[in-house]
Amino acid sequence: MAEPTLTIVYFAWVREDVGRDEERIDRPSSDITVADLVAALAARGGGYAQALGDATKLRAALDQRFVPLETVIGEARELALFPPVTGG
Amino acid sequence: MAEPTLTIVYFAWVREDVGRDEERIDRPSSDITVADLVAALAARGGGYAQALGDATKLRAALDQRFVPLETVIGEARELALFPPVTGG
Amino acid sequence: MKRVSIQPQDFDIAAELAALEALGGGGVASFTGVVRGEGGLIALELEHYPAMTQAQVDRIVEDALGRWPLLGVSVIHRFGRLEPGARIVFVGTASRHRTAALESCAFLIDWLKSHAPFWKKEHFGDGATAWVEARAEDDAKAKGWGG
Amino acid sequence: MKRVSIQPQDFDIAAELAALEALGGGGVASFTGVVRGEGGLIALELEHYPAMTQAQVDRIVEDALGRWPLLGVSVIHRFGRLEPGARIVFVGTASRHRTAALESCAFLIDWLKSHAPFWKKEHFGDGATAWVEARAEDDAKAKGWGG
Repeated sequence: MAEPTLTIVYFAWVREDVGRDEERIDRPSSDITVADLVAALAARGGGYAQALGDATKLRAALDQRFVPLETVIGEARELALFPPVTGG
Repeated sequence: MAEPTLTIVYFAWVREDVGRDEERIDRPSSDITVADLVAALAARGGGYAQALGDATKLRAALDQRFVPLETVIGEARELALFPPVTGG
Repeated sequence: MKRVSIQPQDFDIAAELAALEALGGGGVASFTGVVRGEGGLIALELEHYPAMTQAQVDRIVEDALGRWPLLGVSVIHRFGRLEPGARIVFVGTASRHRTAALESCAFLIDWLKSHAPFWKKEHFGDGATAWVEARAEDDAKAKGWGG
Repeated sequence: MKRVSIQPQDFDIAAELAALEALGGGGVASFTGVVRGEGGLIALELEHYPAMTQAQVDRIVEDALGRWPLLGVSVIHRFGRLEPGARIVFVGTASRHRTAALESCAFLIDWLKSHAPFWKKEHFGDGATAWVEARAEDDAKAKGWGG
């Protein structure tokens, strides 16, 4: 059984705009994609709209692996949203 | 005017076989090559023959620059004879 | 020897290199990245994704071990607030083959600079801040290693 | 910064790297060669051509400075009798561009290993000695840099 919730973690300016580094949400249906969820979060408005309104600026990881935004969330426990990494 | 003598320096097993690390000889005529001089030195026999008998095993420098053995000695002050370098 | 550390504190390069030299391979290559203090920069703030970083760096070090005949690899990456002149990242590799040591060192630093889950925020003397944007150039370089 | 030293004594890698880091380029690459103690080797004796070595290494360092945008280069090469584990050679380079630092470091060590006027004699535990022969492989590698 999948966890009843999904943890979302934010980094860099996504974190700053959203105003938090982590949150838990009720698990969405398993066939929705990262991009779908990003659109739903952006629709909250405010910092969410600012951070997540333009998905081309975002990158994502599911359970600590980089994935394209078109990936279905499935039973992942953790989604991370962030700008392209800038390394060391 | 060229120096009246030519200094020859030897390294590695060439030095060991010849039995000295340096010597001065009367300057040979300016048109003879390193290979000619190597042959003349080898003709001394003994350690010279052993060290210098097979010119394919030798490398040379004139005034601290690597040169092919066919190079004329000209007015160089120092000839070095040694095996191929083995670096650091 | 395989050592990966993601840490806020500075590190002792001499100790890292001595450990790699002691492996007996004959060749040790290293790269150290240092904060540049340009354009009024007073600090670089490195944020990372802890749950991901260690696992990802472990994986890329294993890739390097599979690709080159290495006796040892050491990777240290700092996070937090770093001032100009401070070390950010260190990669050291040891091998019997100097080309293997040098190439794997280049491969690892290219990966760290372009794919490790770190983000950098610049702090300037006038109070301004700016998140550093990813450079397409770095991506192209890391892709040049294939794989 | 350009530093070339041909010397019998060991050296302080941390000090060399710190000097390169202090140039502010952001990237420092290094390679260290160490004596391998294999096949009963108890010492490596390095002979060189002093009148030639310093000038030749100066020249190749200048070649590197002409080819890559370097802020600093440090080359140290030891001679004399060195035991297993002892450092033989160090190359360190500093640049704003990590590729320049890494490539120039590889170029310099390839040159030193194949063209510097050094000869190595191996001393073994049973009293035997042998002059190391030049390897065609090293020549090919240094030629790969063109020039």
